[in-house]
Amino acid sequence: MNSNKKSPSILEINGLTVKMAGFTLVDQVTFNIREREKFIIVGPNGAGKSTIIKAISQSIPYSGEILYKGEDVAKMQKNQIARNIGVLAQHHSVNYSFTVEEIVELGRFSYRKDKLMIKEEKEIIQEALEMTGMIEKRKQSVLTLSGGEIQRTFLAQLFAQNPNILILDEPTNYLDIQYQEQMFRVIEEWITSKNKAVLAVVHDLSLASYFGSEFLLMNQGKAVSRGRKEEVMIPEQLNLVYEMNVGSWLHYLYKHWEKYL
Amino acid sequence: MNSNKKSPSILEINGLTVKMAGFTLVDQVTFNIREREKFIIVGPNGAGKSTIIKAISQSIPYSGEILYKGEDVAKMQKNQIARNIGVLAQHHSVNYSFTVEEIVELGRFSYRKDKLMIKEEKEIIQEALEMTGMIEKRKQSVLTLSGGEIQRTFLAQLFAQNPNILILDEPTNYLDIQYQEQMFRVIEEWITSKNKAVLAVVHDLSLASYFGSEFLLMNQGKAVSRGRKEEVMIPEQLNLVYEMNVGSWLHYLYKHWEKYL
Amino acid sequence: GCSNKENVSDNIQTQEQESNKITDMAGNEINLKKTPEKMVVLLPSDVEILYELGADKSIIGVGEYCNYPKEALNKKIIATGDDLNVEQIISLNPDVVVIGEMAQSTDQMKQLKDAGILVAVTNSQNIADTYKAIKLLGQISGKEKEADDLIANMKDSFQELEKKSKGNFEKTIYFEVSPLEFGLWTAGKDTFMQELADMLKVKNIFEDLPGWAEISEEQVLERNPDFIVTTTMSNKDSSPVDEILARNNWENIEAISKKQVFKGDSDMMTRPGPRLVDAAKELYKFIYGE
Amino acid sequence: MQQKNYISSFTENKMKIKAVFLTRFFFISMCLILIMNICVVYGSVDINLWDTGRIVFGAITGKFPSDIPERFIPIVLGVRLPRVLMSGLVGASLSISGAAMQGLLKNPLADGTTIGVSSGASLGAVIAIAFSAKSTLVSGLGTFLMSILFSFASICLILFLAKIIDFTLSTNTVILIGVIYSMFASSITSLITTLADKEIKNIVFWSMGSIAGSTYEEVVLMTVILIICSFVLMRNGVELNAFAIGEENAMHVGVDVRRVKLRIMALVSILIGVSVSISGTIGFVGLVIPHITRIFTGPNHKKLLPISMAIGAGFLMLADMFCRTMFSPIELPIGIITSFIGSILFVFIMIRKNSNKFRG
Amino acid sequence: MQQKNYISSFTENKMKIKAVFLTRFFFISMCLILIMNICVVYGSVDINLWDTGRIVFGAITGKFPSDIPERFIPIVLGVRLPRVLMSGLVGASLSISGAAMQGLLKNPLADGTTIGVSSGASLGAVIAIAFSAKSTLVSGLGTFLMSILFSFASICLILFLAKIIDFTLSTNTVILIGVIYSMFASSITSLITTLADKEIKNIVFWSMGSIAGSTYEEVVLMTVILIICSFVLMRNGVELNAFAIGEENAMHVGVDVRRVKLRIMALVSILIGVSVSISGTIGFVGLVIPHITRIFTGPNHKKLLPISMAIGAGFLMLADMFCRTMFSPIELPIGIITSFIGSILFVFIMIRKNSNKFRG
Ligand SMILES: Nc1ncnc2c1ncn2[C@@H]1O[C@H](COP(=O)(O)OP(=O)(O)OP(=O)(O)O)[C@@H](O)[C@H]1O
Ligand SMILES: Nc1ncnc2c1ncn2[C@@H]1O[C@H](COP(=O)(O)OP(=O)(O)OP(=O)(O)O)[C@@H](O)[C@H]1O
Ligand SMILES: [Mg+2]
Ligand SMILES: [Mg+2]
Repeated sequence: MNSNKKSPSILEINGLTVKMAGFTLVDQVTFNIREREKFIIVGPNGAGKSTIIKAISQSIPYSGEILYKGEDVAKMQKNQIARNIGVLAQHHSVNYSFTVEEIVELGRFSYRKDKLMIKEEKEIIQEALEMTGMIEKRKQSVLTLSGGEIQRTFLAQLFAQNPNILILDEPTNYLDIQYQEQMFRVIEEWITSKNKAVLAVVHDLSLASYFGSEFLLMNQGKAVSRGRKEEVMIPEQLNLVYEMNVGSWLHYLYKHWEKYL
Repeated sequence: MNSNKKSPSILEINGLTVKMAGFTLVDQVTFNIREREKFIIVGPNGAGKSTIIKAISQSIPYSGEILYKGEDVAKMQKNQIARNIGVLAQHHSVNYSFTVEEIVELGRFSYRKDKLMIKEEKEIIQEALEMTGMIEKRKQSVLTLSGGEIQRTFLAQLFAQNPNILILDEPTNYLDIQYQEQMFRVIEEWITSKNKAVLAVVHDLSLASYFGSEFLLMNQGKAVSRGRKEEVMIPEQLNLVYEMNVGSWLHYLYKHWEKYL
Repeated sequence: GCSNKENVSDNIQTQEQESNKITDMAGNEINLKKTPEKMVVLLPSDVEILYELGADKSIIGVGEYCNYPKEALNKKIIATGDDLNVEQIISLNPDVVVIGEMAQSTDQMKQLKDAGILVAVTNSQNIADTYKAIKLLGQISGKEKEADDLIANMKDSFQELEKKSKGNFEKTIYFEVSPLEFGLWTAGKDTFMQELADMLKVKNIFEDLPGWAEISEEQVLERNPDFIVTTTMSNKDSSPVDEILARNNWENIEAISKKQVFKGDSDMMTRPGPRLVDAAKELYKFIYGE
Repeated sequence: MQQKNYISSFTENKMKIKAVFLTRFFFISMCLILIMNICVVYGSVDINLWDTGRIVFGAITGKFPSDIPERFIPIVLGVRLPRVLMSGLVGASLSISGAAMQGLLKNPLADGTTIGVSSGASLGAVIAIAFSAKSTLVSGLGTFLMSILFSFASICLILFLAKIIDFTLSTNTVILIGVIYSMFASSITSLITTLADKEIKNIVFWSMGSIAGSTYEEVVLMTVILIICSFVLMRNGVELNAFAIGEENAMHVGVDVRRVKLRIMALVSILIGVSVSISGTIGFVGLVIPHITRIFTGPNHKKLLPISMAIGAGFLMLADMFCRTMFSPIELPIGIITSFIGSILFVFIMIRKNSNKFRG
Repeated sequence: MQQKNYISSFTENKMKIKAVFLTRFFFISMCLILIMNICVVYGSVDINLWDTGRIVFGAITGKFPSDIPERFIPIVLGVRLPRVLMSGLVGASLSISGAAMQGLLKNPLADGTTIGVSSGASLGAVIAIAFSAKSTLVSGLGTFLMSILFSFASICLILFLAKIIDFTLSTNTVILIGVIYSMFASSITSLITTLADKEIKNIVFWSMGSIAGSTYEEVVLMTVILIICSFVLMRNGVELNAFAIGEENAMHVGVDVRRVKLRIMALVSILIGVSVSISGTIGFVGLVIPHITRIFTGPNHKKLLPISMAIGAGFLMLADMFCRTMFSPIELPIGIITSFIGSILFVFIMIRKNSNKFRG
């Protein structure tokens, strides 16, 4: 959890601004994600978190710069983007009854020109399915999955994709506590062992502060503060943005569990 | 948080079983919700929690009994059901660009024969919008809302509907911490002052134990245990189901905040 | 429309030909080695002509809509148009197939030719064309003399009718092809009905339209015809004449107030065959009352 | 959520709403009457505004001015007026039906044509015509009833099949089955016309209806049906809103999903059945007019239904006028004009609206 | 996710997959050949299996047995065989196009007809025919090219409009605009045929193509185009899977969304354009066959595309055979049979499948 300030930066966002229908959804946001960083964006509903992610994944028009290792993402080849930047969207909707496995296999799309061994491809997919606990449901149609299972299927796709930076929009939505814990553990290991990075939007402030190394607090399209846990995830900052006493609320929540430790 | 065992029961589920495609998704689940109870269902992904809720809201075929104040829900009039049982689904998808207000107004549908004063209807809707913080976005199209704002819109609809028992499937999904807290506070007040009840599916065990008065722990379609917080929300029960040390995980999560209290 | 009047009294187009070289109406040469014994004829008008020439014995198959004379219905009936049953024609093994130019696709004709069957094409857009068709069919079926007689006959009859007609294009006529409740359709210039009207010296109120067209009811009221000829099917419980006479808003039309409404036979009036003479006679009787 | 009393402000409020409603209603009626006038004045025969006005006025007083050519009177009163009225009525019926179906099925593609109702109605009409063609007892009423019956039966069959095939009744399943059913019904119609004898074939061919030749009896019948059905549909505006948001949500707020669905389907099939049997299948109107309307009113059916009715009526009256006058004396098939103008209008309005949106 | 080496098991694996693939391919080819044989044997003229076989065999060796009536030879070789082949090719083209569009647009309603491509192709053909009708230069090639051009232009226009109107490019918007465009194109086609002079009208009417009267040249052309296009389409099977899951997800996994979309649309419009110009618009096949196929193969395009091609080919060959023989000597329009049989088949298979599902 000690972010090494000297490691090279992977993703650089400079003056990102997104306007739509005359509203400024994201206003001049600038940040920088380095190798092995676990960068967390927190902020109230409608702060513009998902909008930033959509801009990074090039699905909406924006102004400002988005650089991956110094290169403008807008000008990169699509499968180069996918190999380096992996995105988990906030919503998933599937119309046809694809199986879990077929969806996870798609994660390998950007590698199809590498002509890997079939067996190896299979192992990567197998591993992704195991990591997300979907191995037993691999042949089930996504249309019949529960909320958490769908979320885990798309997480598995992302693991199969194996990008250098993971962009996660509320990854723990729908997940039960076991997979919440497991997801973060897996991601953590994987980042530190391979010089990768993660950018995640998280609403649960305990989870965020447990997992993150760098933080960005947003409100109404603007970056309110940016920095390490001790700089951002403190009641002085949060209470203003969320208009409540964050610390005591989290304490209330935890109270029940103290006696069981 | 002291559930009064003598208060009359509102919702009674007897031997609820749901089968689909040869799988038993819910297996002989029985429970009972009394007035002023805050009944929480917890359990891992795919345990069958949403399935129970779909059965209660009569959207899937089931066997077993679902009784509202002793009356079989399957045989009740539709608008009687809506006045008494309000459901928040796990997913929302809207195709047309209805405004927030129009969606919330629909919550009043089952009361339209009462011929309430226009002004009064308006106040109820106003209040529901205020409670969920959507008052400023009342004229905005739902198609442009953020994830949390959509969730709050449908919560506002539910408050406008003002049923005797609220059935909530992961109500805090997408919500930021402020509205999480606010939702539970509002619901709590409202239940105790009016002899109502709530049934909620919650993945966040801290939230669950903070808020709930009665608990049902499910796994693989079956009820594992049922009872008060001290009986269900204890590591002995949870660790088995979630296959992890729940208590210490929650403690880790909370650690950062201790110093700020 | 009036230019056709000369054609009526015009020439017999003398076409010198060798014993077996015949040119059909699409300009293709047909190499007929002997008088055909087996013919398949697809157009109703061509069937009528061949029957009139007495060549019916050699017809072995006729097209779907050939309903005159009644005996033609006893021949083998063949689907025509888009769904032309080529293989059935081939299996009948005819010497000649007579086909309408606009009634079949070129691909279908090509298949027949590829199967070694002679294909003769007729294409009659007016009465003059009809003579050519009769001539051609006479040549093909070896009834040239009968054909010449028939042509002469038809010309005589038409000339006589034209002479007898004392009109001066003052009276007007309206041809109704589809009744009001389904949208009015009428015949304009380049139709046989137009030619008949010209011959009988009455003015077709829609001679400004090309071919068949859907027209507005109010135009009929405005143009106020003296005669109405309907070729629609007897529909439901009232005859088409009664239906027209009883139409609301039409009371003031000249033809209605004088009860000058006539049910014509649509086959007779639209098929380029010998029965055009009968159609002209009927129409003459209706207009001049003799 | 406390119970309070606001009697005075309540009545005041209600009066304000009524006033807004009345001005709107008045304005829209004026527009429609204006369009109607234009459509009655323009035709393939030139009759000027002044004369037309005096003829219509004469019809009311019973006395026609003597300087108007006598033949103009039946042209205006007997031919144009009922036709203009009928096109307005049919336009209104198709549009409100389309809007209702698009809401009910939560699918912007729903329409009498795509959902198979029009084909069903045609099939009914053709069967009625074919089987009664030779008997003496042929009343237009038989065709009406068969059309309505078949369109209702079609819609029920489609929903039934959709339910069997896909328990979740996803909206596209319904349309898919509707399109397939529509082709099935058309194929039977073609089969009947192909195999029937020539006379019936002709009758069927020509009987497919047209707005031309509408009579006042038909106008009256259509008016009565439109008023009744549209009244009931509009009273179900809130239910339609609920369906448009989602059938599951509709159930949660207390809509009796099955009953309301059946009711709306029945009304729609009556409207479409009668329209088809009087004027044949006119595509496009039911699909596009609700979309165009939604741009102005939003998706709320309380506004959408009446306004799309008005726009549909005006649109079809004008389209029919173009058919009559553009290549006078030839009439164009109305379908050509509705599709041509309608599609251009649709794209134009959509682009206008969206450029606005992006400008802010 | 470590790099390991499995050369031996890799080849072994690949061989196994190849074997499975080959047996399947062989089996399907056999079925198609069988269907083809049946279709060539049955016709409105009775020629028995043995004779038919000998004729076809004779065509290869160049020598026909003398005991076969001479007139049978052109019937089998000149009329039936090219027609059967053409119906198979057209069936395959329409089905693979439908399957590709349904995946690309993530919409089960997509199809050459609903997406407006067929109408666009028809319009192109009609314009080509109408403008070249009076000149001496009337080549079928002009019609082909115009059809392809127009169908591609149509699809581009539709997607362009969909993008302007709805930035999110929701799948139903595309279909909605496709349906509207389709009506627009048809209205122009009707306008041309209504206003053109009589001769052109006739030419247009009769040149619209039908499977009847197919020639070997057309068969060869169609075969070449089908092989090329279907090959490229199948190589894009994974991309189509990505689109079918969702365009956003496709982008995330690295599909070059715009380029792949354009490529698939171009291929589809070539296939549909050529089919329409040779055999006219045959609805239904492209819509329903992919759905029927999906029941057996699932939505994975790597299987869906080839199998739906095969099923489409077999289906259209059989449908055409029914047209020729059912009411022999009258031939039914092929659209009637495809819609009639296709819809019944669809509903039947769907119900069978779902009753299985609920039984478990
Ligand atoms: N067309 C529009 N008009 C007005 N407001 C818009 C429009 N589009 C988006 N917005 C607003 O912009 C904000 C963007 O929200 P975004 O989805 O980025 O929020 P978020 O931070 O991800 O919130 P959440 O935590 O709820 O997911 C929302 O408040 C939304 O209402
Ligand atoms: N047709 C089917 N075939 C097989 N399994 C099915 C089918 N339909 C549902 N299931 C399974 O039944 C379970 C029902 O899950 P349900 O949605 O009730 O879970 P849940 O407890 O709400 O989970 P979550 O916390 O993820 O929302 C899931 O595991 C799902 O995979
Ligand atoms: Mg968000
Ligand atoms: Mg759930």
